[in-house]
Amino acid sequence: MALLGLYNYFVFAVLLMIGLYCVLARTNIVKSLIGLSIFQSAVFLLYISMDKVDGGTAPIIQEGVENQVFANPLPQVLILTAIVVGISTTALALAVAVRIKEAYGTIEEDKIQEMDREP
Amino acid sequence: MTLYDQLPALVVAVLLFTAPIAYMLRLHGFPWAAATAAVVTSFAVACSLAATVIGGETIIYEMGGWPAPYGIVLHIDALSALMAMLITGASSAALIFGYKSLADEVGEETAPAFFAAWLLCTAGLVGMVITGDAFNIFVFMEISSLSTYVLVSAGPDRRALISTYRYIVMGTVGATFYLIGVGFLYMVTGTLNTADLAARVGQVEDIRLVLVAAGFVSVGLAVKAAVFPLHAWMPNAYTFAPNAVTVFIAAASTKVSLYVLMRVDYAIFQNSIANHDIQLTLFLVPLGVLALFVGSLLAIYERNLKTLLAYSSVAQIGYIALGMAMTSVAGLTGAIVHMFNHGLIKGGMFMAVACLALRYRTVNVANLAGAGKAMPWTMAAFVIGGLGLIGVPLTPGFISKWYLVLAALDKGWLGVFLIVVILVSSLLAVIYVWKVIEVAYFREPRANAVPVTQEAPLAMLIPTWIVVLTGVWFAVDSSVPVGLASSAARTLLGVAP
Amino acid sequence: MMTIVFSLFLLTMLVIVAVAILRTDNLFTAVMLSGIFSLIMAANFFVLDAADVALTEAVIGAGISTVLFLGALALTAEHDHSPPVGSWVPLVTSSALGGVIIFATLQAPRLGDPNAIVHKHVAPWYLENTPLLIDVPNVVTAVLASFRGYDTLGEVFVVFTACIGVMSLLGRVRPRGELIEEGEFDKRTDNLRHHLIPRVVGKMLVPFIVLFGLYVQFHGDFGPGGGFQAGALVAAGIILYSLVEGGARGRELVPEWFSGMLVALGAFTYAAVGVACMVMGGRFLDYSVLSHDPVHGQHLGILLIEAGVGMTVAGVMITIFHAFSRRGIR
Amino acid sequence: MEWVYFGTCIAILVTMVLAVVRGVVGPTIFDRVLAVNMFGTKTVLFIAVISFLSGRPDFLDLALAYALINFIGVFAVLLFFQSRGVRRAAEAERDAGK
Amino acid sequence: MDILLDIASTVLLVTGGFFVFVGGFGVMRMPELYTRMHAASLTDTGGAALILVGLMLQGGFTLVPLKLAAIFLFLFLTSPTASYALANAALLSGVKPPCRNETGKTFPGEPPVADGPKQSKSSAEKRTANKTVAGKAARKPAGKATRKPAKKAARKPARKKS
Repeated sequence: MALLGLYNYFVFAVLLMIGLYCVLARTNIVKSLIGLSIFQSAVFLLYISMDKVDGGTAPIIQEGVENQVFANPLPQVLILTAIVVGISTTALALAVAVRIKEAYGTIEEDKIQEMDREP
Repeated sequence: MTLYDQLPALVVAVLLFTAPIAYMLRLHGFPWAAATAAVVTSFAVACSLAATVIGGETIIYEMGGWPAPYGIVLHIDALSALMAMLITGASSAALIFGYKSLADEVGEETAPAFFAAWLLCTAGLVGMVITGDAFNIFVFMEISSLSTYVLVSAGPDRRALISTYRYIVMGTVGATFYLIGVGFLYMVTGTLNTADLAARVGQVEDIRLVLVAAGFVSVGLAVKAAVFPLHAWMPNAYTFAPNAVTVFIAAASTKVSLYVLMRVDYAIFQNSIANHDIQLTLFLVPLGVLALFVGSLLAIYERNLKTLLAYSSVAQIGYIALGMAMTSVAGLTGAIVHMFNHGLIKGGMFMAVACLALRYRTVNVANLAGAGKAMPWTMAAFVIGGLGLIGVPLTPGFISKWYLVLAALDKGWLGVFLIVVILVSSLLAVIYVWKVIEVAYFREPRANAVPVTQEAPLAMLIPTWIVVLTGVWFAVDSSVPVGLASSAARTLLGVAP
Repeated sequence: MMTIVFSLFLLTMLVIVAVAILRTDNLFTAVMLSGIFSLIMAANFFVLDAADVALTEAVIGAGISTVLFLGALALTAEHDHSPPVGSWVPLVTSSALGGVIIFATLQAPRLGDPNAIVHKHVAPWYLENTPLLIDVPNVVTAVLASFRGYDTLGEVFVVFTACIGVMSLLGRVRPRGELIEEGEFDKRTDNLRHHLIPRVVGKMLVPFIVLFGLYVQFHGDFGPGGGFQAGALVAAGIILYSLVEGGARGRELVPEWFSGMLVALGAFTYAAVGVACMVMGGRFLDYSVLSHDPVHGQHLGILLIEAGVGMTVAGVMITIFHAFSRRGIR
Repeated sequence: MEWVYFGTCIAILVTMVLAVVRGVVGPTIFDRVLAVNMFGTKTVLFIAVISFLSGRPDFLDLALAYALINFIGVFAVLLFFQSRGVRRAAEAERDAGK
Repeated sequence: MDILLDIASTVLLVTGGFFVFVGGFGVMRMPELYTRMHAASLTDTGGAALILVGLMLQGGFTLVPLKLAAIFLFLFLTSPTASYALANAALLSGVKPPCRNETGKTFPGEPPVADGPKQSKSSAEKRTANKTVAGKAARKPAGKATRKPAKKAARKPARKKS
């Protein structure tokens, strides 16, 4: 039971691993970027797991309801920010990927490296 | 509230406020003018802040009027003021310098976007150094990184794109690591304010999460700062960015991450984790030493002048890491002064390279034969910068190495080892600087090469020489940077001034 | 208890999907699966009482991100030709990372522990003081827009930067033949005009989506929602229109100069509110000085900056989408 | 009533798992699109039921947003395939011309 | 009165949950794409309708049933449209219902059936018509051949395509 309560963090770790592995091991640019977005999503999970309180509800105060327990609003605010930052990075990186495809004709990093090595 | 009280917010607000305006008004030449005006204003504000805090006091500015652990505060002491000065100064110098070269490289149509990105990059870097909130650092880090990607990708070569891509991946992974570290810190303390964190981390009973948080934050920032094994993104990004951009990011951007690393390590973890100074030494000394050797050796074998200087930056970051690792007032002073001085030296040298690039187009070392005669002023500036890298007396590099050696003297056998390392790496620096000088001064240009007879335009030479001479001036009279740095070092270590 | 059961399901699915994403060689499949991934993530956020985040993740992660990835795939390649076995470095690095985290989090407070330090220090202050100082029911909005308004300012500028970047990367090529005859439309590949049912239903939904976006914008003080979600929803509406009617029509509906202006104007609004607060004698972003009554001032400030956020996000998403879709026309 | 909601939630969750399995197994890409679409609908239902279960029915806004957003993805996919078909045809034509 | 509402919505929710589950089961077990689509789209709308109506009864006289009605409406509009769009895309890309595979012996690489788009368009005039195509496809292999070969036939070309 104690471990079940930590399940979120384990999944966070596993997702982080998968994301990082995808970024590092794959040479395809778009695939790496998908990995990168998994990597970022994992962090969202870490923060949001912190905000939960037993018997709580989302931190939106209802009128006329007394003694409500609310989840912690701060991690939610941080993650709202982080999500938007994440999509911004992804969009920019995808734009770069499109330009790379136009300039090199491929989006495989190893091939690009070969092309650059030739003078 | 007088204007004077509002100064801390103005450093960033001016830049952020101007960026959309520069993007919206698509008049000829306006984006550059607006950007320059904003950056120079911000520089002036940073200088007046530095004048206020040089005595060792701290300014706290509550954003939105909310008090410390609940709202976000700006936290300005000697160190952050020095860094803000460095960033805005480098940014304005590079902008003024780049009036001509950027017009060539960037083009009329993308100019509004480019200069808006420039403003945002400066704002992001300044925002990172003056904020007193751990998460806010992340947000401004992302502003500066995203805009740096934009600036680098504006380079003319197609390799600029792939360098940008690698930079994006590494930068994002680094920033995410930092975010994870902050998450763990938040988990054990419940706060994000750095001062509050420093106080509360000490009360945490079980240290494991704090340690892991420290690890994540340090590694994330080390990626951003291009500390040795994580420097892979840097050389290409420097090489293929537009020249003026290289001047700016080489002078300012990696230093900011080092600054944050320093701040977080010393302010938050030093007091709470037992033996943290030993851990820091174990983490940073090997990396610093390796960085010195590997960076210098790669620089020696490099053919492209910009890449050569980028590898030299990897080595120089090694010095800063060594200074940080020594956890003494002298060592930290050396590290901080070297951040400042290296910014000046590298800024000046990349400016000289940009001048050369304007005339020679490719900046392969082999192509520069005869540059000493054709462009005497430019090459002279380059040589003075190179002497600074080596650490010859009367150049800025000497001051910082002096403090590093002083700090090493307190460290026993490790110190002796470090002194030897510093000396050897200075010799390596002699080799790679000499390589350039030899070609430029003592080798005849190839017969089939297009002869270069013109010196760089004055609009570029004057800023270059201003930067170089500022460096020399701060070497001769080092009271301002050293005063700010030692006061900063004392604050960080918690030693009474 | 229920939370744990739901989380167990959702998180396990999350891992399965992530592994599947890693294993597939087809990028289109990977994008589809990452759409599922975002939806699971969003559902999980909702289970963990983060309604605002769930809304954002669904709109941005599952909606806009998928569209962007597909747009990029159409312009790059569909297959991943990575060599099957790489070096051992990534494997070792990532396993070490996972090991360290699992080792560390063994000491983390369990999910939902009311005695965790996180819930003891700063958070209760927000929950107690929001009704007094700001008086909006949604505490997340209050923290986002006022207590940590400076973060949000930074975030708006991050989005703004991304927009600038995408425009400077993809905006240089001017499309040829932008003025198209009516008959030409059906021959082009960037619209769905000859699919009768999707066209009718899609166009019918556009106004509803935009309307719903506006509702989320102005209802954000009372329920889940706010500038980001609203901006993304409005953008999603416009994107739907562009998908159905073709990029050219979409750009007629929202011209590029307009969306670009919207981006800059939104960011400018936010910064200007901050500066206005300074001019009126308060701190940067201290909305209390905007009106004679501090609480009313806060309301006004939050309304203005949320409007700025909404404008920027909507503008950015539309601009980026157009930049990708226009690139596809050769 | 709580247990009914809970049971419904579990039924929906199990269906979600099945959809995910379909999405992971494939075999065609259209199976995956189908899985995404189905998963989206199930998420809408899941959120609707859960907002009753947790006693905050005002969160139905979310379900509405999901329903709307889910739809856009399918359109993007349709457009993607359409343009891919045309692109491939053009490529084939070009190759034939060689 | 309350108890009646409770019972009604319990019944609706339970049947709805069952429907939804059956749909998921169908998507899992059906032999090929079009049949799976049929399973998914029917229960999507049916199960969703039941569950949403069940919830509506619990909402009382507030804004809640109205919102649920809006969701219901949207799902009712979007779900079939999405199925149509998907079936169309699949057909255009050359994934064919297995009945044709058995008789005509089509193989991967052959261009999409010439009347593919047209047919799906005409069948799309009525929303239900498009389902019958899928429905037929579902019945045929089950009735004629044993199950395994049909599965194989459906998967073989498909796998290469994807």
